[in-house]
Amino acid sequence: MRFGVIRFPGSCDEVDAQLAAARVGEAQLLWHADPDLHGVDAVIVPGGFSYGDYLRVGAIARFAAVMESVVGFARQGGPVLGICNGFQVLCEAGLLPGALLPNVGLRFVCRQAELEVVTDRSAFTRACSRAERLSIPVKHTTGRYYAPEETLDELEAADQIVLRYAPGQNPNGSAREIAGVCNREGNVVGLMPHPEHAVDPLTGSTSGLKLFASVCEGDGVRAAA
Amino acid sequence: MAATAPGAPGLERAQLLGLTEPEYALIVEKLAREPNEVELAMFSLMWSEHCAYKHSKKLLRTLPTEGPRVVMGPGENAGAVDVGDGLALAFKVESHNHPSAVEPFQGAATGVGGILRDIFAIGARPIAVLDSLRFGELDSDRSRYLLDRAVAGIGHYGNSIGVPTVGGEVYFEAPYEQNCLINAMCLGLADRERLIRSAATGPGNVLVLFGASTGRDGIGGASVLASAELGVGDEAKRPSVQIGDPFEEKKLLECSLELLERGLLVALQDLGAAGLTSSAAEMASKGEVGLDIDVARVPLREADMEPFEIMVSESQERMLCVVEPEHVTAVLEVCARWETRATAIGEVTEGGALRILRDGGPVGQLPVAALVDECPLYDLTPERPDAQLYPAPSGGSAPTDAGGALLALMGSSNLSSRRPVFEQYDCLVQSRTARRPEQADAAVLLLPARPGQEHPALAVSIDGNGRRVACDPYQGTIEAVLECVANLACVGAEPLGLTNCLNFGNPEKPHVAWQLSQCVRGLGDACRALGVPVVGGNVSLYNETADGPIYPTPVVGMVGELPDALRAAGLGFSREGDAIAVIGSVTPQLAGSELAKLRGEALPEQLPAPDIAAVSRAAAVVREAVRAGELSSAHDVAEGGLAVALAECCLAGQLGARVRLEAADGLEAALFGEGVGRFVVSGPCDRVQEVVGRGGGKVVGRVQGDHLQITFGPETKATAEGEIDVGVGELGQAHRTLSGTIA
Amino acid sequence: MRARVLVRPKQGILDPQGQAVERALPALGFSGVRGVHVGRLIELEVEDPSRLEEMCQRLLANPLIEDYEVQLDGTAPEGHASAAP
Amino acid sequence: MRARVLVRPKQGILDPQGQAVERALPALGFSGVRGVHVGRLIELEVEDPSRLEEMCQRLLANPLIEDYEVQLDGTAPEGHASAAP
Ligand SMILES: Nc1ncnc2c1ncn2[C@@H]1O[C@H](COP(=O)(O)OP(=O)(O)O)[C@@H](O)[C@H]1O
Ligand SMILES: [Mg+2]
Repeated sequence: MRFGVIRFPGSCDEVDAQLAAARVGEAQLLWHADPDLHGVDAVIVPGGFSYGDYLRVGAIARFAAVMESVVGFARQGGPVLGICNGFQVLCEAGLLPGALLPNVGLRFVCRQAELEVVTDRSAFTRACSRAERLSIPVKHTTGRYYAPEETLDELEAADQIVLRYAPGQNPNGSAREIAGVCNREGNVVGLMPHPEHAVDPLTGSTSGLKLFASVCEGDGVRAAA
Repeated sequence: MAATAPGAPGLERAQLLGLTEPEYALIVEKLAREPNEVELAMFSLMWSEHCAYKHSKKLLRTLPTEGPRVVMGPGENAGAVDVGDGLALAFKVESHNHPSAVEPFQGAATGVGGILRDIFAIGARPIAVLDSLRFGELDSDRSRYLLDRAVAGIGHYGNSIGVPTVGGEVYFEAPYEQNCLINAMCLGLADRERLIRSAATGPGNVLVLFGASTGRDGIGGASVLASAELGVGDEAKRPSVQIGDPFEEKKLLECSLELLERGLLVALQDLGAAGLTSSAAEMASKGEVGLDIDVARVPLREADMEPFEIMVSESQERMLCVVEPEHVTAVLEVCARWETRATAIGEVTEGGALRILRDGGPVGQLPVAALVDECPLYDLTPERPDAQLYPAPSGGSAPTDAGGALLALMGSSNLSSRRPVFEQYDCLVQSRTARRPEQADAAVLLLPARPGQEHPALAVSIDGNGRRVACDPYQGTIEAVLECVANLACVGAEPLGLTNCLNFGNPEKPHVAWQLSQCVRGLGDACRALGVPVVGGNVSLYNETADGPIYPTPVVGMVGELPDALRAAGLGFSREGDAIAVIGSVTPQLAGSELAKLRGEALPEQLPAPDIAAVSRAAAVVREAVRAGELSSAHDVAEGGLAVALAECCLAGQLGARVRLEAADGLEAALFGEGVGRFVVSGPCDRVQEVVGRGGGKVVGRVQGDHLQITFGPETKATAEGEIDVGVGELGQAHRTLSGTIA
Repeated sequence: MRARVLVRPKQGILDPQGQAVERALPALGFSGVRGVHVGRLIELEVEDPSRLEEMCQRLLANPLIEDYEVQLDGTAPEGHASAAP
Repeated sequence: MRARVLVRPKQGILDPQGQAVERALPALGFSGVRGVHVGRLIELEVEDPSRLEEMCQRLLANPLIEDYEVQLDGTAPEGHASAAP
């Protein structure tokens, strides 16, 4: 399994994501201005502040040359993981439903969060079991997941909620405690928590590894579709 | 002096710009004529306190700066020490006090931006930031506003640029009410042989300015601001606020490191206070060359800027580098790839002249030496005040029962949990943080694995209790250094080097001069005794308003190394049944303590002299025990004394403790007395016994239950008057004061 | 031509920034203020104003969560949001 | 009464957001756009519009680095920033 991690101007967690992915496969960085995905098997849109988060989080990055290829890759069922800022980019790019709004507290929050796995059919939770508890840190100012009520109902009906904050853990006022969602096919996943920062007991927890490992299970994508 | 020559702004303008009459006369002498507008503006900045260290340089020269591990000492943008395996660690602390008092969010943000640039200016990748903050008491709206905005600003910049903020400190004391302190420290890693200096060399080489465009930001800003007391003129100074752009800096950082990686640069220098003027002059001075700069080539944000404005602009996120002609194209290409503006603005010349041109025509010419090295240095006229300068803290009715006093202390502004602050900082990015805030006494950062060491690591701590220094500038400063040593010891780290920021009032006043010289003497003595070199720092003077000077506040940042991060001890009790011991023999004193503050007691006029040798022996015992994996926890006893230290261990581990003490000097002193050099450690009984045997100290109890119980005298006696029995939950409640106040 | 784009949170979407301002005002002695909403203002110089609509749709606003309104220099504000399709 | 406050970076003060948007637009095929500035829009319901000026000074804008402009419902924008005193 070869992971490609996109580097935008202003990405911050791209190397962390690369190191984390390299624990379960190979991983390389992909430059935002280069539309060539260099034949990777999975794409990670990392956290950070692409283009400074100016104007609106993810709004400018989604137009980067590489994103067109990512959209194509995703439409063909390729596994794509958006983390934090990457989640925001995928929403802006229309690969995932909904949007992310400023935390109700209006402040940046960096803390370890307890999460519950909702679906185990997404490309990045296949190695987890439903209702399994994960401990993964969050760090963001704009992480409040929003979608119109009827869309939220559909997401739940279609089993598109990937992670929820455990009771009392919601750091941002996210709708229905949502911490991550996926597209219908389950190959495109967006998460506010940072699994790349939960892969080593020395620097925190290890729950994040499972998410990277998931995509390596079998021929990820099509199985999910 | 001769009447002002035609076209020369003259003495009066010079004085408005902060120069004294004799200084102006000296400038005229060195130029053999009166300076024109451009030259005067440049001199006024380079000869300001901020750039020239007029009142501190002589003192700073007394500090020990040598050591086997020192790679770069004071004089460069940051100091650096060898951390083995071919790696060097660069670090420095810097202040941004006055800009932050004017606009706390942008002031604090650009403060972080500035210290980051100092680190990557020498070719090191920034790996961590720490912040040291001082505000007036929490019950003041202004203090809460400044805290809220400054913390937001630091987070905004550090978080956006992908450098973790791994530690810091905040104190609330009345003397900072009108003059808050915002100090930021940055650490960076580099291959030893890749460190680059800022000396411009090679006449004919090209000077390239890259990063943000140049606007009127901070014109008459930091340098001038930082050299004059804030006062009524404040409002007038406001329009020169600089706006930080972390996105631009992120690109600048990656771009600079790539340029160095590819060996395309001869020299690199950040633009900080005094902008192009100071950077160019410093580079020329260090390389003993001259420079030609054409201001017409400088990319401007505002069309109609005067040459002097361009030369003194403090627009952020800019760097200056020297490039061999054949590499210029390559340099511009790398910058373009990072969407970073880059322009050749001049070249290195023979001789020692800094020539400012506009479209090729000279608009100013100054001898570099005069600008950089020949500003007069002043001797201080220290005078010990005959009484304590500072009024007693406006404390009041602290509970008299020990349990109540403990809860009051845990909830007091200086001791309550900093969680609402540090949760606004990304402490994780770069995947190096092995100990986060509130997990241990020092932040622990992983280094790359090396032969024979799988988890080598760095530890870093920043400390400086202004009120203690106000009690006794000499001993108080020694305490600040020892406090850092103690913090490092708790995670098993040995000190490598020290940086510092000296925040003081007006040095031209004898009592401030006395504080400053006592402080620097203490700093030097402590560092010599401990064999820890001072590799860099910063000085911020004139922190004073009509209400008087701030507490004298030396902020000490210390870095250390540990062989195995897996063994770095946390501060929290971690196992029911573990034995608890106090290592180190210090007689705790209530005078100048947090409890004394709570009770509004006057500051003493001196502090007991810490026994540096004894403290460093105790620290060594703790350090070795931690490294040997003999302990489950280690925490040093600091503000609030032993009772507070025990409470913190309970909270961090969510476990209770039963402790029995002898009441040598009275119960209160034993519980809440302060004095650096004691440690609370826990671990398996036999191991802790051994450690006590080695270290001098005493087993005082055991980790147990969900209450903190502290009793005195023989086993048989039950909890009585003057003794403590508080639930861990209750301690946690009390500790949360700050969350109520900000977040 | 000088143009302005006013972007505001869509009706019914929680606007904590607006609430924060509304909460802060009374403390400063400003009573009688309600319905505060905080959005974004984008000012620009465009050669071809006819493309503004598309710019808003694609970049300047996110129609899922935001309404926007275009003001061309001198023209009166249309008063109400042009709800996005 | 319904009012709007338009807050924008002061003349000459660095506007990173405006720069970022201006740089992004050509890539999306929007050429001929210049002088982009990004600011804040505050909409509110006030009983006493005469106090708006003071609100802007003290809370809604940061006069240090921002200009603001008040629009009362229906009225035309004044076109230019009412520079803060
Ligand atoms: N208190 C101090 N202790 C040791 N060195 C200091 C101190 N203050 C300043 N220095 C050194 O003096 C030099 C100039 O400091 P500064 O003007 O702050 O550098 P910069 O302009 O790069 O920020 C630096 O090398 C700094 O390390
Ligand atoms: Mg510097």
